[in-house]
Amino acid sequence: MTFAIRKLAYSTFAAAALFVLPATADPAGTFRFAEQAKLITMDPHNHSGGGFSYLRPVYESLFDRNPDGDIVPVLADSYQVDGRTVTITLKPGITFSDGTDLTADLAARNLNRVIELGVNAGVKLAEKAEATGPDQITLTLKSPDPSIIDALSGTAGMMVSAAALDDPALDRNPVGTGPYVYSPEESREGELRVYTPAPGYRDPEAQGLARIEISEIPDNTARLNALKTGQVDLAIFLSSPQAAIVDRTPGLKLLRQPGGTTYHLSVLDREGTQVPAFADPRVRMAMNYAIDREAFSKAVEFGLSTPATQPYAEGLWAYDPALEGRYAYDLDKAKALMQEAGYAEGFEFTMPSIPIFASRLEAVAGFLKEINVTMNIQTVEPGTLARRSRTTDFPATNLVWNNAIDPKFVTTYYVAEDAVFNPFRIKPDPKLTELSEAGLAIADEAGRAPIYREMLGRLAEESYMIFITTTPILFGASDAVATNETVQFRPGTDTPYFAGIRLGN
Amino acid sequence: MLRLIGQRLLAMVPLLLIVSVLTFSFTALLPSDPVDLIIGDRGSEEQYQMIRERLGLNEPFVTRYVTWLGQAVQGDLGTSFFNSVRVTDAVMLRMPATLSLTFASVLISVVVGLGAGVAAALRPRSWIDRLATVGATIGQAVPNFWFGLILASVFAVSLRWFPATGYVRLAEDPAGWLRSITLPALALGLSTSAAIARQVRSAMVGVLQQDYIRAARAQGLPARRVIFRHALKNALVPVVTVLSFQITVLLGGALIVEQVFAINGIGSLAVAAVRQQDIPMIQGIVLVLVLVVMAVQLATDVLYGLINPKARPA
Amino acid sequence: MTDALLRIEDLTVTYGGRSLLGLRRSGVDAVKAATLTIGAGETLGLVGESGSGKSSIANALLGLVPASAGRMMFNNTDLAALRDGYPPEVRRQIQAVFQDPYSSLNPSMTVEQIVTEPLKIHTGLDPAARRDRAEDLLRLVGLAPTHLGRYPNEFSGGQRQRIAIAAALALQPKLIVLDEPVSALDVSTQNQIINLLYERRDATGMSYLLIAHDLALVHHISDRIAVMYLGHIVEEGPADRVYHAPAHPYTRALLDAVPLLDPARQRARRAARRSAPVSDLPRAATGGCPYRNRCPLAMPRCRAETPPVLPVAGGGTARCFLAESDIAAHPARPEGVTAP
Amino acid sequence: MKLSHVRPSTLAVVIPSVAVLATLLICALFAEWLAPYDPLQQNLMDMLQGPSAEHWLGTDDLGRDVLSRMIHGSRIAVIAAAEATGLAVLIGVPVGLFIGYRGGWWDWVTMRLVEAIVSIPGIMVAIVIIAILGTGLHRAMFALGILYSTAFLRLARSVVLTEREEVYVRSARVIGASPSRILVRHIFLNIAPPLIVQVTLTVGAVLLAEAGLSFIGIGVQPPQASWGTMLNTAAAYMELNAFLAVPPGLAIVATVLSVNLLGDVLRDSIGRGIRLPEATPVHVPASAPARSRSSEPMTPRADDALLVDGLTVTVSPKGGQPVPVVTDMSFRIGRGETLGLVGESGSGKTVTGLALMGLIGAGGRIAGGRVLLDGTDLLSLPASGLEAARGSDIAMVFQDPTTSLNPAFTVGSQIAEVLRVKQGLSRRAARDRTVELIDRVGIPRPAERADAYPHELSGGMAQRIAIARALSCGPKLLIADEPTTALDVTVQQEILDLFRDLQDDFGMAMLFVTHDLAVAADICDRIAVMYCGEIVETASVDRLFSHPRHPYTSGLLSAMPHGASGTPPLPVIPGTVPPPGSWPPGCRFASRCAHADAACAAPVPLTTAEVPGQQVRCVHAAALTLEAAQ
Repeated sequence: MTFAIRKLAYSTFAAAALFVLPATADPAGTFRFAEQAKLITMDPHNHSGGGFSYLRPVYESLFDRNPDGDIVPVLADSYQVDGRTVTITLKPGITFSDGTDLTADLAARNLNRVIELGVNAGVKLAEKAEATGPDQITLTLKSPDPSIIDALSGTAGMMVSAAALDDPALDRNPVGTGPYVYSPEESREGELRVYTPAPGYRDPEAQGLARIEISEIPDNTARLNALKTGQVDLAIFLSSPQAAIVDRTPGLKLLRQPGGTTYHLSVLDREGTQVPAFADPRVRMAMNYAIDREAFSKAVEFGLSTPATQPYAEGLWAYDPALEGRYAYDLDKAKALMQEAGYAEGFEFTMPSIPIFASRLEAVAGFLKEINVTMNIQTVEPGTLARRSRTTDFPATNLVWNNAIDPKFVTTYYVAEDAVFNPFRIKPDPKLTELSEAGLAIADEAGRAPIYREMLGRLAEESYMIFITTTPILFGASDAVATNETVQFRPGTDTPYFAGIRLGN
Repeated sequence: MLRLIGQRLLAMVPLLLIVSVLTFSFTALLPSDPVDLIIGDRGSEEQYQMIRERLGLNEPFVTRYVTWLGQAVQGDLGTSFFNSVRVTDAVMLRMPATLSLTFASVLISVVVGLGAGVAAALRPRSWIDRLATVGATIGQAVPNFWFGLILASVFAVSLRWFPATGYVRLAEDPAGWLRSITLPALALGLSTSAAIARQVRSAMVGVLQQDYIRAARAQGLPARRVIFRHALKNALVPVVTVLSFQITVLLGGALIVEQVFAINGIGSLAVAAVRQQDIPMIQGIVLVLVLVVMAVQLATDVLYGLINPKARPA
Repeated sequence: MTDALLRIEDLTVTYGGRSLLGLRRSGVDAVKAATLTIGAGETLGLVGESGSGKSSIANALLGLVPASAGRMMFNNTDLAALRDGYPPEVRRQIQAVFQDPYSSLNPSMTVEQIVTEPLKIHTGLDPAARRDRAEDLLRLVGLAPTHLGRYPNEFSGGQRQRIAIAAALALQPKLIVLDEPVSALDVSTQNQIINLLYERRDATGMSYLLIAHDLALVHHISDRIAVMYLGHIVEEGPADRVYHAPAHPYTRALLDAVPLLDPARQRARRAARRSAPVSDLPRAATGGCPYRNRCPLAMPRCRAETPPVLPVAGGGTARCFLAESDIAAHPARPEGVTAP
Repeated sequence: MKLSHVRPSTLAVVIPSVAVLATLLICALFAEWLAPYDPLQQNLMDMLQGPSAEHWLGTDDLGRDVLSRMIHGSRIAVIAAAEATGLAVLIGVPVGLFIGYRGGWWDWVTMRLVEAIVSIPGIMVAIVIIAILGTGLHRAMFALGILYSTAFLRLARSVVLTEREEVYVRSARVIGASPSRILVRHIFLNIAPPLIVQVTLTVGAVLLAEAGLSFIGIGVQPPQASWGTMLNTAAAYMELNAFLAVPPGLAIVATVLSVNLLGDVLRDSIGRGIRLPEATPVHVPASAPARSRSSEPMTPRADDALLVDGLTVTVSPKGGQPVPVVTDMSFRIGRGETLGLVGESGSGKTVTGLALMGLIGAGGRIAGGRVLLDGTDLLSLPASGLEAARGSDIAMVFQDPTTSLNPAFTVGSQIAEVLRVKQGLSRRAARDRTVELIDRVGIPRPAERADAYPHELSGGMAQRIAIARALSCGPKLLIADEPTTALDVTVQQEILDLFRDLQDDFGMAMLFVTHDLAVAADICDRIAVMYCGEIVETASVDRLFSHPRHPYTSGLLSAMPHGASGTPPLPVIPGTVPPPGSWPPGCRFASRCAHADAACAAPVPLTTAEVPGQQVRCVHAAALTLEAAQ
């Protein structure tokens, strides 16, 4: 089966913005953005979640999604997927900010590094990359993967200059092909990241800003205050009292971006090595039934989110209406299941937490308390939750599922024996494996949807992923930014497109 | 005086060495393997060994210690386990905020504490004494971070006189710095000013009973002069000792108050380093904090020598 | 002297000679080659100004500070050689009463506990017997048995000193070291304590080493007197001889310095005293006679040589060349004029 | 501590503190029964509510009952305090006792370790220990226990070190108590008071530290309710419901405050150095009031430098009734004359001297009388007038020269200061005059000595400086309060000579306070003998020594070492001096007097005896034959 795109019309999103703005080329103004995640690393290939915006001004991927959610080539010119072989043609004349060129060899080296490091789940099925021409690389897959191009539009597809790859301090000295360069001199570790226009960037129109400042403000209140006092123009928010306050503050707007994230718990130790009760699906179902999602989204998420019992929200192709209400709040049923499983007296386990999840987990703990399950909460450093979830430090974890990513990642993240968040290396039900393989073999969404719906249905029965609410991606913005049409958001992610932003005055 | 400073500096060398051994060895007691934390459970044995090699963890303890110490005395405290940030840079970047906060609160404590203590001591059992004593007693019982929350809620959230969070660097905007540091410093300085007020009061009451005060008054020196010249200088002797100790306490308190006001100081760096078990970072922070404490102790020793002639080397 | 209870020979006590971090510091000799003898039932008065080293002799004798040289023969045992503390049989024979009646009693122990503590340590008496003995002891020192349950802070200075004496008497020692036992007390109480001490001595035949700064007081109640100056014993002899015919100029200066109770005689003595300018020389002279910087009779020889221990007419010894040349040349009255 | 010694104002502190702590303890023990709701019972629909009938303290971010969480939080507080403090005591005290007793390398190494720990901010030490052990209540408390054990260690060690030097420990060694017995039986008993105080301090500190650690998220972990975690939540909802921060904050403040206050009370009550009044006072039903004067008023004479007439001084002990310490003091001092004021401790002689200067300490009050200095009544002067008179017209020399000179200033500057303030001399002139004065009091190399600090001088030298300062403005009256008592006898003689010498030069009158009759014989023209706050006899020095008319004077004279004859038993005055407040209403010496009879029960006036200028306060004076000095 061959699936190919030939010569997609080249358009950056900045170019789209140019229609509404005078074509003044000189970069002007400072755009100040507040991240809630702390910067862990600026090495895109070692990046494991949270804080993509630190990388975006510097790095470009082979592909990207446009504001409509379509995949468009950026550093790539075109691609062709043929079974387990992906052939990518690079756009000619791409240079890094250090002046070196992006060659096919280097692109292959980059991709192989991503594959070897194994941090990025999106390239889990990739085997190796090699340069097969002066501007052509071939990526070989272990099995067909319809979302491989999607993966290459994220950090997996980000290209790092050859010199930077050799730099042991790559995590703080990023060198990419993007419109801006990182300025370590002006940045303050743990506080502020400063970016300035990259000299010689191929598209000066995309460099509308003289300076980008990204602040690291994990504290919700502090981020809100920074927004209120005008210290930042735009800030990421999760559903929190502070987000609710943004909505009510004159001069500020809460921007709800489509896509969103589904907050869920995941029982990692489902064979019961550490917490024997987790081996019993009835226990996990009981936990699922014990959570009052309506109350949760009203109270904990301040009405900013909707109850969820599956990864995808209504309107997305993988969404399954049949799962709606699958685990409607039913304490009696939950207690009965616990009784049945022989855990009427309950049990105890420890859950990792980061500050922004604290109140959610406390609420969950409160629900679980009702069925005598004691959930101890242990705070880990913001930015390390995903990493710690890949270890056997905790028998369960809690994460957010990004609605924009392909459902195949359910398998690569949670289900497969070597899934990212399956640190106990538990073999999945063969049927699940079968379904996920089937889902990869078909290219079009209509064909894949029933397969994934069945898979998600089975997962719901196993009940080790306990979905709670889906929240749109929230940004707090000053009125000026909210009405600035050059500020656009990458669908399904918590990052704006920095390329193309111009400040109104 | 130079001799005093020299003596004190010399005395600090063994202490610093012990602190360095202590810091270095208790971080070696950390339960989890930092390499595991860095690579997760996914790393191959090869990667694991590679990282151990890079971090020098395969060397014997003493070798690691000597290497680390050798670099530390040159101002290089190593590199974080988790990114390529140099510990010295990270600590130095955060230090100004913490030190600003600490010293602003020292200033507040000394001014408030001295004033209240002297006022109380001059009229024992008067209303002002009672007020100061009650205030000082309560002040010592109030958690500084709670007081910070209250201050923030009243003066920042409701009245909007001061920013509720954040730290403005002195070099960037002195007025903004003052505004950003005022509430946290007040919160932090409260209990110390209470402690100092109590110390000043009891020292003053004690000194005022001394023969030399009676003698000075018997010479017909004006009461004000006796109090502010003769008594205060002697009363300051124990106060300086308390102050030296209190500055250490304040430095610790700053680590918590910083969190209330979302100030990027040593506090958040330390908490993050501990959560990540970032050994070089913890070692660096502890060592630098001890250096600060020692500098403070040296300064108070010098001050002590200035006001107490008996403490000067013969 | 075969009946000597205690013979101190060339005792030297050094302070501060400890090694600190490996650095040796030279010590200060508080007592320099002191020689003293106390016979059974005898009281030796040891006199000197503050810093003269008299308390250091007491502390060395009590085993509280080590002797750095010399011997302390007590009943044929050399106490100076007992480096690891005194064995119980020696301990119980030497007891002490100290100067400050406020700090010499443990504030958190009752009188009974204080008085019976030695009995608990050294005897196998049962509690009832100990209590009986404690009651007897209190009666002996002029207190009531009802005082046993009280704490030291409920007593006056004189009463406290009585308690201290009761505790010292508990083991019926052979020797009691009295370190300024009355100098913290009021005049009207001092004599009460002195009388008590002497009544007890006469009843038991104990010996006393009485340390005091007041020669007049010591004279009354000592058989022999030794005078110390800066660690040296400068004069020693029968009490009356030392008091009435001092052989060493320092002893004489001490006696002259005490005002007389007779105003007329005191006036006469003062009028005769030449008001000498204050000496700017250090109190301690190095080499030669230690007293020469203060001595009105100092000779060139005093600078060059250290005076030996010389016999004095009327008994005893003095470390002064004047004793060598002409004992009789010196006036025998303490209020005598000191002009050469 | 006996309850009868507790003052009402102390009770006002103790009762509420104990009440708070008792409440805390009850809440901790019976949290399940007392709390209206399960502390984890959430009701997301009722979140962040203010106080209501249903939820007295409102609800938190998850609709949990704040009151219930507070009550359960008190259990955490009690556990935290008990665990950390207990561990601190268990580690600190034995180790401190051991190294204090053992000394040497053990001590050196341990103390350097402790110093190292103490030089790191406490919270950082706790953070690092928690990094090793992990988060959670018990582990955090273990960390705090280790941290605070250093305080107990140092306390125990310093108690051993200081007590070891105490005379009673020397006594214990002399009676042969073994080192371990001394440590356990003699020293350890004395560690109890400071230990209890330190425990209260530590409990307060632990509560604050636990709250702080929980607040930053490394102490008690949510959802477990501790006051610190509750504050952590409150911080996030500050803008939505500020009230959330109030209950846990106040709970912490109230608890820590109560513990600290109790600690203060304990420290004041059981601390060392409190000496209660002697327990065997002369048995008199009520203390003598500051009775109206019993003697004739004095009439001023032209040659009086000082006339004191009917002076009465009372002292109020803390929280007690005023007690007279000096009554019916009347005496005069002629120009150039020296009057000796002689008496035993507690007779009121020092208070008299201070009263003349207007310098009696806190609680003291002049209840009546006149003090005429050159005809001016000092007691009627305003404070500023008295201040002006002090130093210029009337000056004082104190007993201990090493404490009456300010240790923080050079001796020269202390003299020069008086000259500049009182006489308005310039800096230069004051310095010159200072050197002159130092020279005048017989100190060699005066210019050099002027720059010395008091502690660099010997006692005799320092007293000369104090005298130079007192005389710097040429006062009409010099009060010398036991100026030679702290000095060696040979130095005393020099100072007495100096006084005489200077009096000849300066011509001032002198009030010489001393307990030593022989010193008085040496320096005084006349002597007034004091007993229990009043003059019992006054006469010229010759007359007093040859013909004492009061039994007390006679008793003192014969008890003097010089005065006593030969061998023991030495003459004694039986009994002890009754303390102020226990004075008999009649003759105060009656209970110790061999001649006392019924006539002595009534107050006795000071009356002139057979010789003019000799006055005596004894009804039998004319009839008695008393022993004189030698």
